[in-house]
Amino acid sequence: MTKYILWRLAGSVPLVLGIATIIFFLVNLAPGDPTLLLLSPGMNQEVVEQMRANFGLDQPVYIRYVKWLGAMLTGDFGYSFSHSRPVLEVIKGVLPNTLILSAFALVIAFVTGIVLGTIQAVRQYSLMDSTMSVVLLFFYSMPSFWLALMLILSLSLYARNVWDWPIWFPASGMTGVDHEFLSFAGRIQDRVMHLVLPTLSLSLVLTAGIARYMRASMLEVVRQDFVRTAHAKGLPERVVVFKHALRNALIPIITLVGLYIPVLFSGTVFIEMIFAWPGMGRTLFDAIFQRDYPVVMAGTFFFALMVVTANLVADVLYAVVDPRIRYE
Amino acid sequence: MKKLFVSTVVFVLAGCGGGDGAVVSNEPFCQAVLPAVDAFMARARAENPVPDDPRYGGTAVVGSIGELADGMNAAVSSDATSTQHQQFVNLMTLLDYDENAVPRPYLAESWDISDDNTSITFHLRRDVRWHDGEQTDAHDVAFTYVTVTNPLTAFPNSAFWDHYVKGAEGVEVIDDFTVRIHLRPHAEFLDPFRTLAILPEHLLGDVPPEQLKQHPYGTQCPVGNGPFVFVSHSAQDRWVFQANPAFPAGLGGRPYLDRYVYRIIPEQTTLLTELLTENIDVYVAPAPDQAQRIVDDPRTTLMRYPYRQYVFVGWNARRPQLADPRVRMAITMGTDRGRIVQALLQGYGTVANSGVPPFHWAFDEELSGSVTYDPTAARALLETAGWSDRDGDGIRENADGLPLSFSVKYNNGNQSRQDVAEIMQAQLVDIGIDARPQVVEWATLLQQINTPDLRDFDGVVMGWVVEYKLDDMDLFHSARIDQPYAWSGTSNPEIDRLLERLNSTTDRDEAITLWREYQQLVIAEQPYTFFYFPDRLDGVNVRLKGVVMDTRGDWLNIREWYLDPASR
Amino acid sequence: MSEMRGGRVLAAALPGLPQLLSGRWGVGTTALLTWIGMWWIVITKLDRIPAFFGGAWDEKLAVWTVLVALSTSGIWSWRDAGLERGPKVVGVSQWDLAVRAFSKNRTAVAGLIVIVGLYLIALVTPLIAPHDPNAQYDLLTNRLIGMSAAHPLGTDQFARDVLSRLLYGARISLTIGFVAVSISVTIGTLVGAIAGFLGGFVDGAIMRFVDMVISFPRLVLLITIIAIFQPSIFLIIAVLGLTLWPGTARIVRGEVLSLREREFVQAAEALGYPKRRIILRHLIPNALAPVIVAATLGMGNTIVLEAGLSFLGLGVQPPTASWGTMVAAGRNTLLTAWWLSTFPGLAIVFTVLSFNLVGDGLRDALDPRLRT
Amino acid sequence: MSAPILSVRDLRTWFYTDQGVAKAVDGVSFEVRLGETLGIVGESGCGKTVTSLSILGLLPQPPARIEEGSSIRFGGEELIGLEANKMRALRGNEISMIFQEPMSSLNPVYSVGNQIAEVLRLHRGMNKKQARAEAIRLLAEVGIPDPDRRVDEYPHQLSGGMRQRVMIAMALSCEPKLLIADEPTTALDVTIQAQILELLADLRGRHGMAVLLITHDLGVVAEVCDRVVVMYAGQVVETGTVYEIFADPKHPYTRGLLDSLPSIDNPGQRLTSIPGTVPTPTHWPAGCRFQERCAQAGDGCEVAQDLVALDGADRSARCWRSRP
Repeated sequence: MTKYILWRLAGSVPLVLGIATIIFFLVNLAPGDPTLLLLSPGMNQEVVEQMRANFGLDQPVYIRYVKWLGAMLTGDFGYSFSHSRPVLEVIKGVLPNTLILSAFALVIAFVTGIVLGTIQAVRQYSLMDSTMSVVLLFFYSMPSFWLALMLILSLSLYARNVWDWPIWFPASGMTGVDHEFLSFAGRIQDRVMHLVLPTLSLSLVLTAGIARYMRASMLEVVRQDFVRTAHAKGLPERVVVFKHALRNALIPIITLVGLYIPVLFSGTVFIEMIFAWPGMGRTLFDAIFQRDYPVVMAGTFFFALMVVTANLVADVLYAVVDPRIRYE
Repeated sequence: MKKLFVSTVVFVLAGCGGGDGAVVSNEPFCQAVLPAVDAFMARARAENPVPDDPRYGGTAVVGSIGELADGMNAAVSSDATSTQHQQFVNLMTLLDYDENAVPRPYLAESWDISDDNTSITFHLRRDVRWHDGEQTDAHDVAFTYVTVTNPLTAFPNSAFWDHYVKGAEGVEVIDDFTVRIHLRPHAEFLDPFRTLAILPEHLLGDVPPEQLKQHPYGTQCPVGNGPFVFVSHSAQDRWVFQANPAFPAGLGGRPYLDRYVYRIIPEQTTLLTELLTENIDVYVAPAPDQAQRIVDDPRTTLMRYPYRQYVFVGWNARRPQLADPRVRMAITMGTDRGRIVQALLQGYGTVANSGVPPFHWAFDEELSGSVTYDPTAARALLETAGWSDRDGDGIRENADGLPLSFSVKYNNGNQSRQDVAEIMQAQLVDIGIDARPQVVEWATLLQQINTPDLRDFDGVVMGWVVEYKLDDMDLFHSARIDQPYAWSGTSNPEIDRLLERLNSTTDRDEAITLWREYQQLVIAEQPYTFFYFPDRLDGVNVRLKGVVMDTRGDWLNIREWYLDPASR
Repeated sequence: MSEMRGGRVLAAALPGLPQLLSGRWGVGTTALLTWIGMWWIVITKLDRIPAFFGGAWDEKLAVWTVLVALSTSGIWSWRDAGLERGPKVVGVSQWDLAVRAFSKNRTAVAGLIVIVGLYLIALVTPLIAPHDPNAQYDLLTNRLIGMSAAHPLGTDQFARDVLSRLLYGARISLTIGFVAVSISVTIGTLVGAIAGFLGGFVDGAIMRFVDMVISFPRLVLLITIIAIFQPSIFLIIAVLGLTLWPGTARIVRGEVLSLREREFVQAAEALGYPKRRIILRHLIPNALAPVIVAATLGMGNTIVLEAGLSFLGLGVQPPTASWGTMVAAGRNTLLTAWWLSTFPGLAIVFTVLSFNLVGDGLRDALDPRLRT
Repeated sequence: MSAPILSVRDLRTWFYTDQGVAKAVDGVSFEVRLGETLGIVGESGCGKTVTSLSILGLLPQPPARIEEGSSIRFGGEELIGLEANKMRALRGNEISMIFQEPMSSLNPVYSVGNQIAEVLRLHRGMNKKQARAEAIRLLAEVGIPDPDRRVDEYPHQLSGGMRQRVMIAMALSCEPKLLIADEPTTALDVTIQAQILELLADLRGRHGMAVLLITHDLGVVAEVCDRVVVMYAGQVVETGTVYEIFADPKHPYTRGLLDSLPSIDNPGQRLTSIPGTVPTPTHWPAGCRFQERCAQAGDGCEVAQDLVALDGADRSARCWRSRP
């Protein structure tokens, strides 16, 4: 197993490098450079050249590429133009925030998606099945930024100011401004309250997708002979569904872990902007517009790395769930 | 397994991203400097107990869409909001302006100007200390001056120093609290010292100028001397400042607020929601369409004041369609700017006819009304200029058959500029002009318009933020036609002459006449179609008292803001 | 026999009614609504129609759509009502089974009706839109007014008619969805089929490439490309089309790999048919079912993605209306002029919902394993 | 003659589908007695499997429905309409079933030991340890070598015959009174088939249970059954002891089945087959359901046939020609 993991990781090096290379040339060949954004009237050419040199932009692209590649292989991602900090520091500051958000969204989406999909499959063609399908699809069909805005308006603004609900959720940020003065429990509560809306917006879409796959997978499994065997053994419905059918139905769902990670990270760009969540998606997005090449590169690199890892995790999970799969 | 999962969640929630909200930088510089700040603050708090006044205390939160780029590093930052934080929050400038834009003492107690206007001698306060306890003195001023006039620093507003003696020759430390700066006589020469905050020499003196931009001082551990002390900054999220108990009593002493938090919230609907749900106390620059909601809500008030900004469409007169000033004038006359201000800005703005804003002493009421919406006149003007619809397609052509058709570029993410382009298109069709809005991403747009040998645009919607010292040299002087900002590419010897005179005169009465002459020429030339001077809006929670905001800035008197004691 | 004649009389009066009465509400409703809707257009817009025959291409298209839709629904319903309709016993093909399974799925049929309706509306938009979508009325008096008789869905920040923009926006959004998906499905099918069929090194190389494209931060790619080139409808379509294909490629490859092992393909190979022919004639048609499903779902995804790009300011450029740009442009006035982004938002939701319902229905219908 | 442990009376299991009502089982009656093996024979689509699933209540309802008037009594208790949890208590415990496809009838993600132990823990209240020990014993009993190791293996690690042995072990684990074996050997190699049949016969002898063997293969019937029920088109067409059926088939369908068997007595004889296929259950032919395929069809076949008792115990046939 360890050997397999290592082998897979080695195999993904060209993949990650390939992605990084394409992105490098794409952003570096895009018109404009960071000095343009810092220019203001009265600045003379000398100053501009000086800034270029400070950023290392006075060299041709291919030299920059080789330098970047060399530095990156030693773990040096360079210096961010717009954050005035080492890129690694920038990433360290925002990546955990995105991971927290994505992890919560992913866990919630998978748990609810699997449960809802299973219920739907067990009650196929019932009123509950079709109602749930339509409701889930309704959220699935919404542009995520619009859903997020609707959630803010309803669960924050209207809940507090118009409907006078006892509970309403803060519309932005990761913590309240008084976070550091709260007790331990208070901090946890503060964090959870701030997580609710972004997690909800991010996971609702995924939940719908997972439930759909789960339903289909479950429907296929419940028609299989071994489920009939389980019934014939006299097992209660609950055990048949949750022990025998569920575990088999989960196998194809695992693929979704790998498949949904890129979707999730794309989604975080919107969610982080709307909920002012200081995360990776926003940083990367801003960096593209600010031509902050080192941040774009490092962001893409970590992004690709996480996708690769997610796929690897999915493969390992396969082996855990399905004894027929053994990696050598 | 279940137990483990739950506790992991708790750990993640409490631990990641700094459980106590503060992000302590691991830069050696910060590691060294922050303990000194903490120590000095503890001492200062003990020495200066909070006065017994209910106004003291509490946290005020300001929300805005943008990060404070380059933070408190005054030598490299160009962002207007960052500059205000340097001026009013964390650092100090030598002087500031009163409500009539008359300079008044701040870090400098007083100053003397030599009779021939070639030197200024600043006498500094003796009771200002950096937040780590060091004295702020003349060496800091000299260091700051030398740094920002050094081309290696790439100080963004280097035009400030066009008429100053740059580098070490330009500044003399007379004694620890007296410093003299040398210059050639020119207009409004004190203005740079209103915006330029003084930086600590004892911390930054050893940093090579070209590395200042990358120095952790700016965004990770700024050590200022102003009314608020830096506490923490987490990128894209928030800046936290606390009251400086050692702020000179002569300047009002410790601010009322205990803490001041600047939050970055990139989405305007979210910002409005946060203001209305009282999570933030100030919403900086809401969209005009959101203003009514703020006015209507009993929890909030709307601050409104003229701002140092104008929005315009810059024309590329190198293009044959746009080379004739009459065509550019017809475009301006064919665009109903008054209606745009009324509708899109909800009246929060003034129609512009030149780059002199209404709050400025050089503003001329009469001139500002000189070009008005008149499609009939515009059509007539176009006919005279030889543009008429020769093929019946509704678009005018000149004698060579060249249609009067051009693109108007704007950058994405800026709704008001997109509005200008869209409205212009709709209105110009009526007078037979085909203007096509075209969105271009910001950095690309800058490259297209700023690269002297490219100039890949016909018209471009832009905005300028001006200082009190107006300076159009870069925009319209023919000597700078090959410099990045000569968008129009027009050259007019009269304009050149006036710009030069304006730059050297120190006499305000003379300047007013010159500005009037200059503006008349610009209006005739129409290098830009000036659109409007938008008013600055700020949504403020009624619990936040004592707020004064005007042209000088939103944070102008943050030291005197206080929270309604009942609300805390 | 008399029953049949009765059906025909009914069909002549109101096409779709006999089908509706005999319980086939899906086709019945479609025909009936088309018939009524088109007549409504003809009657209310009679004065405009003659001019449209000589108008711009979209105006010509609109009037011809009305005529074709009217005659099709009428003739089809009349002929259909006369057909003997008994339960088929023998020769029930896979296709018949799928159609039957699909028509049993009420939500999917409802989704299909909505989609057919949307495309019809998009085609006849020039006839039914009350205003020019880009006409700016008086900014002072007509800006951001709510629902009224003159502007059923209100006006936007430039005093343009929201309903008209919504109708014209349907054309853009649906076109983007349709063309981008066509591109991606075509590429994906070909690449997947080639990889699956040829196998070996080619398969390995292609699939590594597909892996890379899938692992790619697509949004970064989209943003960068759109930022570099001027955003236009064509660019957006091309970029969406060129980045969405790997999913299809994977599906097709999987399908082809399993089909390859089946007898009929092995027979074709044994008979010495050229590979191209085997791929085009045997593998692709048989792998089509999952592709159709993926395409239907992809239509919805693309429309949502276009809206997302608009939110980032990278969508279709003004003044052209697309639903995405309308939602994005109206979001700052959600609290003061809710109709601005709410109607296009709902239009997106219901359209995408319909596509997804149809896609799900197709999946259930085309996959024998999911049928009951 | 011992008392019937299972008695099926006028069982009608119909499926309500889009294509119409499929009368898959349409009035079937038979009895199984303690200690005997009853074979149900017929081509695919005759309703054999539906009959067996009806007994265990394993058919999805809808679309299946057991019609009014049907009765299945097991040891005196009526199974139709029995409460779900009482039915569950019987399944795997009093009545067990083994299926045709040993490949897919075992859950691929659990070890075989786990799957056997599950039954033991459910019905016999054993704890984990006991259940495991018992599972190993059962595996040994059904002739799996090295049961200590095999108990932890997963189905995909076993051969088809082994898997069917595991299924049998599972079915036997609670000492059921009735074992229903639905085509238990069809999917297996011929040599393995013989072993499994031998095992079944052996176990029946040892445990004294009744076996309901469903098969399309008269050869299998000859080997292990005591009595035979021949089904066609959802109905019983003939019953009798194995000897009677083989020696003197009364129904043309039974004769057709027998003629398609190779015979040791007449080597070289050309095998015949019954022309055509079983009709669709939604549209059974009117009158005798076999007449379309029957070589002897003629006047009298156009009316529906009744199952008529013949001389001999449990001897009956559904053909007017066979009437005494």
